[in-house]
Amino acid sequence: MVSEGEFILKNPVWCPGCGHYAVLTALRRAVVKANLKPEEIVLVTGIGCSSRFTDFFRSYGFHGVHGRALPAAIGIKMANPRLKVIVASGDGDTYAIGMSHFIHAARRNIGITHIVMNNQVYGLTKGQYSPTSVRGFISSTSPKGNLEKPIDGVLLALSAGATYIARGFSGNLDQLIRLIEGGLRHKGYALIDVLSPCVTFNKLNTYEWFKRNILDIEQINHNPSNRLEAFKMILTSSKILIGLIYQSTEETFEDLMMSSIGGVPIDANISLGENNYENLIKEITSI
Amino acid sequence: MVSEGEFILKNPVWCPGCGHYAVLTALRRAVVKANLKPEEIVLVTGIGCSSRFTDFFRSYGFHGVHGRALPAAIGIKMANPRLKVIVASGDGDTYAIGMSHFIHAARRNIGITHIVMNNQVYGLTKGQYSPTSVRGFISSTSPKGNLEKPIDGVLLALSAGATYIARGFSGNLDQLIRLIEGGLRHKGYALIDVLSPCVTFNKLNTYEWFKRNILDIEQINHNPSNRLEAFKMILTSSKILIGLIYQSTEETFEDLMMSSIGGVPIDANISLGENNYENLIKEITSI
Amino acid sequence: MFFQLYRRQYNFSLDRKVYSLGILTFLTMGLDLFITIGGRAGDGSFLIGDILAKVFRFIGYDVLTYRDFPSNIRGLPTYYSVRASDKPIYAVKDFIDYLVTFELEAVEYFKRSYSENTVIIYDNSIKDIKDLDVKNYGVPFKRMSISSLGSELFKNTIALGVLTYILGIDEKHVLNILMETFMKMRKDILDKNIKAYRIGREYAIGNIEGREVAIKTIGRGGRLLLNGNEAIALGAIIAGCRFYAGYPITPATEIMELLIMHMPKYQGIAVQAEDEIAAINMIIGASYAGLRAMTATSGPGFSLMTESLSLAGMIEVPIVIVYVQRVGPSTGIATKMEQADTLQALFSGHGEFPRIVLTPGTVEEAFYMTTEAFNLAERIQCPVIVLIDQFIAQNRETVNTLDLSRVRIERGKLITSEVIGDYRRYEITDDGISPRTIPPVKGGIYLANSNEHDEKGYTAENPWIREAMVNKRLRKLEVAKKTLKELFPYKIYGYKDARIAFIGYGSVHGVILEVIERLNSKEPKAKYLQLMYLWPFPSEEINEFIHNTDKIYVIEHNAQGQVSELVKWTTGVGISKILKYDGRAFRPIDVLRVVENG
Amino acid sequence: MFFQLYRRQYNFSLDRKVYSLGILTFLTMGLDLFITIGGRAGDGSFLIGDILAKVFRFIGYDVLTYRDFPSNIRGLPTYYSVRASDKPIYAVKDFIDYLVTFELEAVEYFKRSYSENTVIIYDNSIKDIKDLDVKNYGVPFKRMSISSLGSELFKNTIALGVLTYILGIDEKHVLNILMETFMKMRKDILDKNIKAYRIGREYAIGNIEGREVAIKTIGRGGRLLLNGNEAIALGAIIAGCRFYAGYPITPATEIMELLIMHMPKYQGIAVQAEDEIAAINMIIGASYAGLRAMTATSGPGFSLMTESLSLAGMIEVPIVIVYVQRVGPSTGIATKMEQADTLQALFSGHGEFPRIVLTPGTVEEAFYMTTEAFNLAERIQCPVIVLIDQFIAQNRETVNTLDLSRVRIERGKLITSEVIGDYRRYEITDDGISPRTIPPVKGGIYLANSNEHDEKGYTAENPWIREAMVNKRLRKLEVAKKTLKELFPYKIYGYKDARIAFIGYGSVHGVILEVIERLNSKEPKAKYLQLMYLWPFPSEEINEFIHNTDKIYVIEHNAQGQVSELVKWTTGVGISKILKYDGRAFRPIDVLRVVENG
Ligand SMILES: Cc1ncc(C[n+]2csc(CCOP(=O)(O)OP(=O)(O)O)c2C)c(N)n1
Ligand SMILES: Cc1ncc(C[n+]2csc(CCOP(=O)(O)OP(=O)(O)O)c2C)c(N)n1
Ligand code: SF4
Ligand code: SF4
Ligand SMILES: [Mg+2]
Ligand SMILES: [Mg+2]
Repeated sequence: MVSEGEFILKNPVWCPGCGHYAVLTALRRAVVKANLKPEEIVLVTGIGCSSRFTDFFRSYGFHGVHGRALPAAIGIKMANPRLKVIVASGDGDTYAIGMSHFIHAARRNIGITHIVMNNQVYGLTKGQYSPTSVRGFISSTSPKGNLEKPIDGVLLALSAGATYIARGFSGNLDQLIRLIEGGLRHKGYALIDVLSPCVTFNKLNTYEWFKRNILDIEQINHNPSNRLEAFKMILTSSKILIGLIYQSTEETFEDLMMSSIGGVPIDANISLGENNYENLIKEITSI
Repeated sequence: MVSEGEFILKNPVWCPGCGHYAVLTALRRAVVKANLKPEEIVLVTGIGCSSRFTDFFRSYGFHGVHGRALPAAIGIKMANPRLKVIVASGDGDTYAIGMSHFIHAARRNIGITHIVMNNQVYGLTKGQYSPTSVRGFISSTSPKGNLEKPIDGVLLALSAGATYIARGFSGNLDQLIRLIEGGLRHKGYALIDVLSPCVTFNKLNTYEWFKRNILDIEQINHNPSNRLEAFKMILTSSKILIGLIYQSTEETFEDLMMSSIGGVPIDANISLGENNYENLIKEITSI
Repeated sequence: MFFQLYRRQYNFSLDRKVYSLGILTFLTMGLDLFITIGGRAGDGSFLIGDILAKVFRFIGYDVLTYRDFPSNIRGLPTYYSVRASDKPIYAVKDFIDYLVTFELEAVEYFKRSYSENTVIIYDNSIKDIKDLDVKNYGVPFKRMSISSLGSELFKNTIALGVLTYILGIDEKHVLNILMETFMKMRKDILDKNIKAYRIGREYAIGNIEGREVAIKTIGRGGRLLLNGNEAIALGAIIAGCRFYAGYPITPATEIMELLIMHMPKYQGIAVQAEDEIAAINMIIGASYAGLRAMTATSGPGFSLMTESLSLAGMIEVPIVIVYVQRVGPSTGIATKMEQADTLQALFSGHGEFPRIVLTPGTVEEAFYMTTEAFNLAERIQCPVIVLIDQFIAQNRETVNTLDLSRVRIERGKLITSEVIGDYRRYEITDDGISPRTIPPVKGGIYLANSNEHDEKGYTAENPWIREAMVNKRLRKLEVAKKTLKELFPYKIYGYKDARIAFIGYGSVHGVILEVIERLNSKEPKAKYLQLMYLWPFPSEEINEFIHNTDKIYVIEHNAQGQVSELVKWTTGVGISKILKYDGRAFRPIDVLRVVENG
Repeated sequence: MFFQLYRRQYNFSLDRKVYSLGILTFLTMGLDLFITIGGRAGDGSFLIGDILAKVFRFIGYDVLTYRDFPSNIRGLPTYYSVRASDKPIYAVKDFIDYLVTFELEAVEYFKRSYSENTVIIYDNSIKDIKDLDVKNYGVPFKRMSISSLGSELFKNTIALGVLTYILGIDEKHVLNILMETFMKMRKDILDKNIKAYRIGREYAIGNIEGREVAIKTIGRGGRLLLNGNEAIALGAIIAGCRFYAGYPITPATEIMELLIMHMPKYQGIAVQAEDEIAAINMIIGASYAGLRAMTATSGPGFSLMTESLSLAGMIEVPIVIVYVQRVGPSTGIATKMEQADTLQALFSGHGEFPRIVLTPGTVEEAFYMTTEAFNLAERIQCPVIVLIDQFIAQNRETVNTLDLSRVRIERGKLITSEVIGDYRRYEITDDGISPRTIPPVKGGIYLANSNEHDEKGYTAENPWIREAMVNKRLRKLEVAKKTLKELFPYKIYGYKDARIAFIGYGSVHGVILEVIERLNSKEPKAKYLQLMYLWPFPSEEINEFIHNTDKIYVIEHNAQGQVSELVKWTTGVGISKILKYDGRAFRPIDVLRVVENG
């Protein structure tokens, strides 16, 4: 079995106390638990403090552009579904500029483990409010308080048809490892929205604040396979729910695709024989 | 009072039988009922058969680019909230390329009446499946049937925090007029998702199909001001709900903004006096 | 309205006068017909245009089609032209020989395209056009269709009957193609169309004063009738492309539709993304994972893709982008041709990175160049743009049998088995190209990083690394330059020593070919350089070509003369621009007039 | 490591030798100091850099700052340099006079920037550096901070005490600025910083062998210390911009932050959008509705905006886009300078439409040109791009009091009251500019249409209308050309008859100014043309300028020489490129070396 050390590339350079440290640790432990090897994993990130993951986690890596980690990851997964494709991104990356791809990845149920480090702020650009910032949040672009109603990534994922939806907290490492491992083992799109405090630019949603404002759904009576129930829990809870909120079994996009083409694209023989060639020309020219 | 005729620019050139005709008629009648004048209205569209509205409806018009009608409309509304800003778009325009703007407009509760002509297909580009096409739908880009799970714009709007959510049907003109009028009178973002059959490229979701598969929520016991109830109705109904699904009263983005700046931008005096100038320089340079 | 029509006809008479001054001779040699069918979008006139083209191909003629249609599904005017000849065809013809139209406004629309040989066959179901000074027949197509077949839907096939009678084409060939076309549909549709065809033919026998021509079967077979989109889809599959992602956009959508239909048979995937930004990122991902990957789009979509074009440049992932230009700016006219995005294809995307821009000038070239695009992308590890426009993309022409043996697959520096030792994906090499691995190659782990990075791909902001990496990436352009010269040695047409020089690329290729052929039938002689790629810009070749010329014309379908300016730039000499930007194809005469007036 | 350090120092000694050959004289005249502070991101070294800059400004010196910092929030090396002089300053200085650093790696990082006058003051809390052949002091900043103030946080202010003692700056000025800076914070923070400052000063009195210099107050006041982002935000508000939409992106974010803070007081709105595509569409909407509207972004964001840039061109809506370049391609290095997006600024966006690209070369010019950008946008009814880069955007310099009377507001052909008669928004006019209304002007209804359209804005695909509309839009470029010539008459510096010519724009402006000043102290003389705008491209001015020169240098912060190529293009003569693309600013000596070596 591989050890955690094999997934260490270099030491992260986040601010001391940043929530992202715990997420990195959790991911390293979860891949070990899920029995994955560094070269079988492609870690895909966007841009943000959270997306610096690819500089610290040892595996194949793809550090693309802001908001577009998911479509790049989909391309990788479709090309070779045997790879374990993980996306690590931020709340700005995912729910602002990347919102559309997020909804579409969820509805497609593509086999990607998606960790969103949700610190309710834009860290890397130095502290602007994000789509998950609460009303009234003070930031460099909301000096008198944010006027926009925050979105809830978990609720949106549920509405869009995602099949594994969890929320973790950087202050709760054991559960976080478990939730990520669950996502890695899940067939289909898995969202793990992680409350990961930005100690530098978010002075409101701190570790202490979260400790007071979260409720672990796993501690109460909740059946994660009931979708309506999951909606109700989210809509009626006065606290932020953490834990596994919803999971169901549905065919994945890659399975449907692969069965429609009868194989895996990366295995395809890319040179056509004469026969195929003649057929293809006949078909394409038969307008 | 203005008459319907004042809103007629030219005759539409949609395919005979296209659902969009009814939507155009409904909008013309709804603006008359809502007592609006052509020059007070800005109709904003994206690109698609549906978006050709601006060539047929007489008012100020803005026919922008594919998927971006909402942000353009937001700019117009913020500049001058006294204008009545209406967006007319398609399911591709709104729920594919425009998905992110849709979610963000909904959560901001910006005062725009948004009519989505949802024909579950891309009309103008000649019949590809759209994000609302049902699984198995046959189209030029899904010759063996669509593999993706459709999204439900109404459910997403509800999850994103929209405050007026209705669904109309081109085959039910009277209700459609009422729903649009309601949207025009609503304060905040109003979504009217209209089942508007594409007779040329969608041979599945036809008028007859809809007549069999819709349920008018206004005919049953439903309280549109209860959000949880609205979720439940959508999630448990085996039919497609039409009618007013949800409405609530919340402050609009433009009201919050205008009260934070103490006026309407279009009324601002754009030349600064000496005094203001000195203050401004002092403030900006006090790093 | 008819008065106005008449007045404007006076203009076209003038046109004709200019025309008949000296160029006519060329057109009278052999068979060379230009037939236009006018209808409304959605009324099926395209279908009979296609049938006509197939009939001509079948009986052995070269065919080129040209569609002028609206960005609307139904109801607006639409035109389908077919040129057929026993000699090679390069462009549309100057003037229409036969205009068959169901709508009266077509008669005015084409007023500048009539010659003394033009024959108009129009639908007089509603009224006759008086005072037409062009030979014409009024035929009640709609009325006949309704009275005999209960619907006006069959007017097209009736017209086909009339037209092919007039052209003297053997009935059996037309019936043949009619059957082939309608066989896939319901039986009663086939029957009704055959009936309609016969009605038209019989009407013509009874009412038209003798045949105009008698077109013989010349029995040259084996050629394909293809448009650029089809050729590119075909080329992609044959080149081993096994991943496509795109978003519908006229006039590129057909490439996606064809690939979604056919790619699965070769174990490849073609997906419709939620937008163009997703599409390009998907193909970048698929290419990173080892597949040959492609997207196709038009101006609005390409603009959206440029952020990620720059990403592909930075992480050195091979991708192919087919860029089918249409009329801009913005939405413009989605269904019409233009070459006004050329500078955008060359210069968009932030920062500096190598790219290759190929510009096929015919459907056949579009096929072969697409196959090479994949080799170039993988050999140079950079984005390759295949730049065409709506004209090549959507108009079919006869193409010689495509030669599979000319198609090679060269994947460049690609490592697919375990790497021993210290692997550096972005190793600084002499030619700037570094061996790449694809996951899950053991020992081949690296980071594809949009940030500036070190040789392993990890973020580095140090000035020395930065400089070295920029140099490494840009060195690849030199390799590209050399490779392109070998692959696409410059094609020069006409008289080598001519002092009149033409330069062109893409959809003007055909028209220039015809222009120089016509010019070279007398003095002074002309020559023509076809630019097969625009980036890296072929400055040396152009400079060599223009050596010892008196006059240089650069011909483009845009308003600013985008490549004209680049040619000026690299040669430092004066050039004349011949430009057209109304969305319609150059006719040879449009160019000849400019040349002849100096 | 230290061996290596020593070895590399040998290189910089070589550097110094080249340097001392002839240019030194310039630097010895008057006071001209270049001080660099080295720390780690987030450790507050920027704060004392700012304080130092303010102190110099306060006592009457010209100041220019230069920050070299990572794209990371905390922990990576970061450098803040301050140049102060009693003469005008244009650029960074060739060599560092004082390096104050808390991190030992800075000593190596700057090895090429030491002269024989350099003094290094480094933190020796952990160890001393041996074998440094540059004058140096080891001071235990961290240790003192921890032992006296319980945390290493105050090491910066201690260093400020040491440094300002060595520089002989009157204590009261430093305390003054310290108070101003920390007053906004908690009382105990102010107290601790004052204590730290005193600790540093006293340490220096006791341990440093005498003062190096004694800087006098020269009492020139009234000037502002501003960076380009601040100047642009200020300019926008003063020009009447009342709508801003943007998305955070380094190095442009501060413009949004400033406008969100200050615009509301002037009844304007500044919003953070969900992405750049939303941002540009919002400003297009706001402008359509009658407001002066702006966005600001960098390369990745601009690439995303280009689809809608083309929209603004098509519907003729005035908008201003501030384009702050950073190192590319792709994410590149977000916090470093480059001018490699110039071609993208000029040529991106599909289709052909007029645009204007302004290129201020100083913070002061950024202010005035921003105010004119709004006039140009409304007068020509097209997008105007203000193109700068990270250097001008994020580095502060002293600026003369801005003159409000130089700022005019000209809104062009704008109709705000009822229109009687047949209103045609896109009327074909001689200059191509048509009067526009804003809703709800009665009688002024029209369609802003991304499709090609007729004079009222309604969709039209007809070839005649198409051609007329293209011509109309492009005619506006001619107006732009004339207007720009009037507004920004070309600035030529140096000797009018010199035969050595320099051409530059944007952030190389300052360095060229210093270079020609230094060159012109001897023979041969040089002159310099500053390009204040790049589109419409000022070909005539360039051609006039290069007339009768022997050697033309174009200087740019990019690897391909983007404007160099355009200059070649329009002049047809050979030019020499001087390029730098490692993300750091040219020093005058970098340019001079190239010039002196031919
Ligand atoms: C197209 C584009 N726009 C903007 C940016 C600038 N940018 C980089 S990271 C970021 C947001 C980061 O916030 P988030 O995703 O929440 O991550 P965090 O830093 O908080 O972990 C932005 C706006 C960019 N790189 N690209
Ligand atoms: C950026 C961009 N991509 C693609 C297109 C092509 N396009 C035009 S309309 C359309 C979809 C139309 O579908 P929908 O919004 O559902 O409207 P409908 O025609 O069905 O009413 C597409 C993909 C475009 N104009 N711009
Ligand atoms: S700025 Fe915030 S998110 Fe970024 S590293 Fe620091 S604490 Fe973490
Ligand atoms: S194609 Fe469909 S959506 Fe478009 S006009 Fe025709 S019926 Fe309507
Ligand atoms: Mg964040
Ligand atoms: Mg649709």
